[in-house]
Amino acid sequence: MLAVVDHATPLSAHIANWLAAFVGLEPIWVFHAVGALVVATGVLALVVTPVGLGGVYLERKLAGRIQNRRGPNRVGPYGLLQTLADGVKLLSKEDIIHRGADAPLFRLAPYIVFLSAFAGFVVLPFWPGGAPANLDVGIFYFLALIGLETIGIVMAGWSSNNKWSLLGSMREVAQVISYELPLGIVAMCPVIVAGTMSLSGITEVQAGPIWKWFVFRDGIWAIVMVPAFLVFYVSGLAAAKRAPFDLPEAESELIAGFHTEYSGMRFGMFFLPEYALMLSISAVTSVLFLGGYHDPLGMSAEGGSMHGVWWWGLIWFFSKTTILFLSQLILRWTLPRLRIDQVMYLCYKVLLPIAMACLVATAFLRLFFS
Amino acid sequence: MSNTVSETPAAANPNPSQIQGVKLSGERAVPVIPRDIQTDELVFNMGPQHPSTHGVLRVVLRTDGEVVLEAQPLIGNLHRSCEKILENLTYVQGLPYVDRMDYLGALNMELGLVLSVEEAGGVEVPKRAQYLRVIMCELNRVISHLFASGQFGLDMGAFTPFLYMFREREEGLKLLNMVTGGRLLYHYIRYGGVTRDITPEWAKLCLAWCDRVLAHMPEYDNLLTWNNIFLNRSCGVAILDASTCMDFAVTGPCLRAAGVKRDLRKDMPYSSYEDFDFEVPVGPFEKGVVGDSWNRYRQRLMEIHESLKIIRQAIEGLPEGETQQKKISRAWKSPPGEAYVASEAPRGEISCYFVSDGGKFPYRCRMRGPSFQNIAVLELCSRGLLIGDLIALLGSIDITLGEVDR
Amino acid sequence: MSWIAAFTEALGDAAENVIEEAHDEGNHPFVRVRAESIVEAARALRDKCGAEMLHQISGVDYAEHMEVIYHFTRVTRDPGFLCLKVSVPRDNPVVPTLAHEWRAANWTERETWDLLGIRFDGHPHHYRILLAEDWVGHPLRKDYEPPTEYHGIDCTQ
Amino acid sequence: MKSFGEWASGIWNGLRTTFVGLSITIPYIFRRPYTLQYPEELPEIPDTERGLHNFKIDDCIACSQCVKICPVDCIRLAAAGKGKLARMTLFEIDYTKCLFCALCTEPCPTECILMGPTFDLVGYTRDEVIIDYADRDNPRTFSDGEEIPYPITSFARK
Repeated sequence: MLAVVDHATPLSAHIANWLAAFVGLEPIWVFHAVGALVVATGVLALVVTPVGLGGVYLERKLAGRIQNRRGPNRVGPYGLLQTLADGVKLLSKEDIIHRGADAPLFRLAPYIVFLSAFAGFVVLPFWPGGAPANLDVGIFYFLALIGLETIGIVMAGWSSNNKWSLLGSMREVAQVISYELPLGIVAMCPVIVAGTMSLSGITEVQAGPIWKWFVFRDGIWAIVMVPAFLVFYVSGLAAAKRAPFDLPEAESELIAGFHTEYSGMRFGMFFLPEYALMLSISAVTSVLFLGGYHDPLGMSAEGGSMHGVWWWGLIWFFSKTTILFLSQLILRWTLPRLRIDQVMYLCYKVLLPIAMACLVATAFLRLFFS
Repeated sequence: MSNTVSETPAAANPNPSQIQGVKLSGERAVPVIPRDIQTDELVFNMGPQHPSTHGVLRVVLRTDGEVVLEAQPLIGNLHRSCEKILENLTYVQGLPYVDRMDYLGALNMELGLVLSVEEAGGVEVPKRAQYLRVIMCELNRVISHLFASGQFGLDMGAFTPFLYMFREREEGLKLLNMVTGGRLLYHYIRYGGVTRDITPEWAKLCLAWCDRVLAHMPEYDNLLTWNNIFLNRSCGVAILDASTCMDFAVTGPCLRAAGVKRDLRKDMPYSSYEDFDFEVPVGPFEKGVVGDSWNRYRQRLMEIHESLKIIRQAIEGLPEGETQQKKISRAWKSPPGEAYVASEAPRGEISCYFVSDGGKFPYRCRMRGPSFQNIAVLELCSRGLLIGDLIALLGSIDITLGEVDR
Repeated sequence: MSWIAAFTEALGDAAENVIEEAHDEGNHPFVRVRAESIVEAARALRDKCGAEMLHQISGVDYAEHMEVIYHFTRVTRDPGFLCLKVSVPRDNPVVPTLAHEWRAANWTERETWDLLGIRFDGHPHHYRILLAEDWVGHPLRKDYEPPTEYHGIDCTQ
Repeated sequence: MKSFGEWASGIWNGLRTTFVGLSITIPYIFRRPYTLQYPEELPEIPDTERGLHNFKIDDCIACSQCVKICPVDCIRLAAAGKGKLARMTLFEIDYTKCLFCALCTEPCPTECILMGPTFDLVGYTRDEVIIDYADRDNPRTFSDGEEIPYPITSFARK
């Protein structure tokens, strides 16, 4: 059923239409709201579970293997249930709001971080027509959510009444807001080529075999798109606060930065979004540059043998995302951490000029080559 | 901006004199990084539970945002009055206690005490025992330097090389365990000798281990030493020049990284170090400025090479003979006298000013903890650094709090 | 020429006033100087005898008097230790500070004050370093009685 | 001011050293781990290990040499009777204090106290780590004729 969904109509609208037909009424806003809720729940259920269980497990296992250790291996086969056990532990821990904390802000902060990290998933086109909400300004919405997350982190750092937390959240603001610039600018390169800001639309333009993907598009575009891809990847690392840009948490400097004072599930609500954000940024990178759900041979392109088969697209989408995700994990366990002024140097003096050059070059190429 | 910072409850205690135990010297530091915006100063309490203070060091930081204006190390959290304990125990009973000073280079601590006492008591040590001491102390030094280098990487955010170095360290600890019976606290060196001889099998294992450490060296270098981020973080950061080192009596790898060729193993050889052929590496090395964090880190890696050389020579040239001076019994006590002998421990020069009145107990054992002297530079050197650089400074000085506080 | 001869020569005419006793034999040669002229003696050691580093300051409680022992070392050439001793009365142990000559003296002198109760006149930060601010007594004195209780912590075990 | 060449070489070095680092870490993913699965796999304990004591109760003549040499006074010893009829009633080692320095094994005239290979001693209270070796049910106490099951340490005996 899903395979025949019209690409333009969001999934929630389909559910609303189906509900209306079931009840026997015209689709009114109630049905649309229910449809949206169903989609949101579905995304959370489908995304939180693999992110929470898979992401954290992968990170720990991979870190273990890189460091010549075993990683988690006690709970369940190969330690697969370790994250679940950790979740249960976090849930059952005492929820401490210490004296001196600004309690309302302290409580609110994890929700904002959690929401903004997971809300990014609704615009991702998982398979042809598989975007839960096919926004016209998908990439714009996604970048805005990254900015929104910093608000939650500033609230956490400020309300914790801990100077290390404050310093961590200030680093976070400085870093993420700065890195939004190259991130946003370089994201415009695919937008210029595709002529749309919708992530589904951008994917559709890349239909076809590997040389149609934006990063290699027709050979000539690689001159622009490879640096653009690298800039986007590095900025994405910084926006997700991953090593070598993990300054806001900087274990050896700021202890744990903005979430030092959080315990139990409130800490868990900072911990999970980190992986969610990593995954969604990897997904957006794969959509913008690596052809999203298209396979390298063009079988899922229009006229290809697998065209419209939803699981075929999903497989490719997730494999590209996972490779990028894994590369982020391996990088963390390979590189030391930058210093705050070097982070700023890298952003404003390295990535931003390259991003600008990429943007201008893309515009010129677009003028002459398409 | 300054208003908002002072209003936060986090900065509600801006007066450093109100914090218990803190006396800031009151000199205004001049930060290196130019500041356009004058903001309120924050007083941070770093430690004693901070992961990068390598123990229970407490540093009170006065910062302007990320720029450290003043760092005041407050020590004593691990103080056990080792010297008082030594005065109240017989000679042989006191030895296991000195292990607890620098728990990462425990054999060198034992040697520091034993050399002084032997000098004052006029004890001859058999040649074989001297060689065994050298082998074990150098093994201990390599282990300690591996730990220190890995720890420095960990402070910089690189976790993986730390565990790679720990792997080799673990093998070394096993070797020490085979001979001494302890993994960390050895109680191996006694007055007039050592407790236990090595076997030929052990010697083979030890030589193989030396090869393995050397084989893994390129791994550390590629992963950490030559990494661009690591170089940027540590080159030219927190420079400790030769004159500052002399002024503060900073010794060991920190002094040598500052370009001063002082190594007691060469300069005042003890325990047959004059028999071995080894170099004393001094800074500056390939990158950075003389005496910066990177050079101190590099100095330790270079010293590992030299120590491995010494271990090889000592094992190959191990003379036959006794391992323990027979005249020294359990009830041995030093005749009246005094001595001051220094030796080269992994973190600097350990020395003991030993006074005996001929009684059952030592009259006075004044131990010099090299970390104690080395950490004193923190106050001067940390001015104008960023917080991340302060961590680099602390990590590259490489202190052990057991020895700072004694 | 031993360092003691060089030191005596360096002091020149002041040597009689500064040096109380010179012990030039055995394994631990030292010069005992008058307490009030330790700064002068240390400067002479540094400037004329090449003692670049103040290696260690030790205090010893000899029951009738106390001694402060300074070990200097030459670094760049002819490495070796040079030792000055200062005797002070036990009831009023005061020695001029060397903290303005070598900053290494700062912490070691504080430690000597902390553990032996020898005061260093003119020291810029003359307070305890290892023990707590409100600790009573100086543990390394031979007549020290450890407290039985400290802030509710039982110290007898 | 940095020249353009320095700027570009900085980027190049950053990328290059990152890939050099990755070329070391990635192969490790496919290598065998170094670590041991502790409770199941036990580390190789050398014969010399100074762990918890082994005590041959019938050999002990209650001479108190070990009590006298102990630097931390962690051994308590009591015996009823004298000479050959002496019977141990208490031989208690307080492992909250013990340094594992093996000094107590050295003066023992009958070699009845020795260091064993056991390195893990855990308990929920401090009393649980005070072990009475005069209790014959103690697994580390051995009677005459019984072989001590593991190679034991004898330290600098004279």
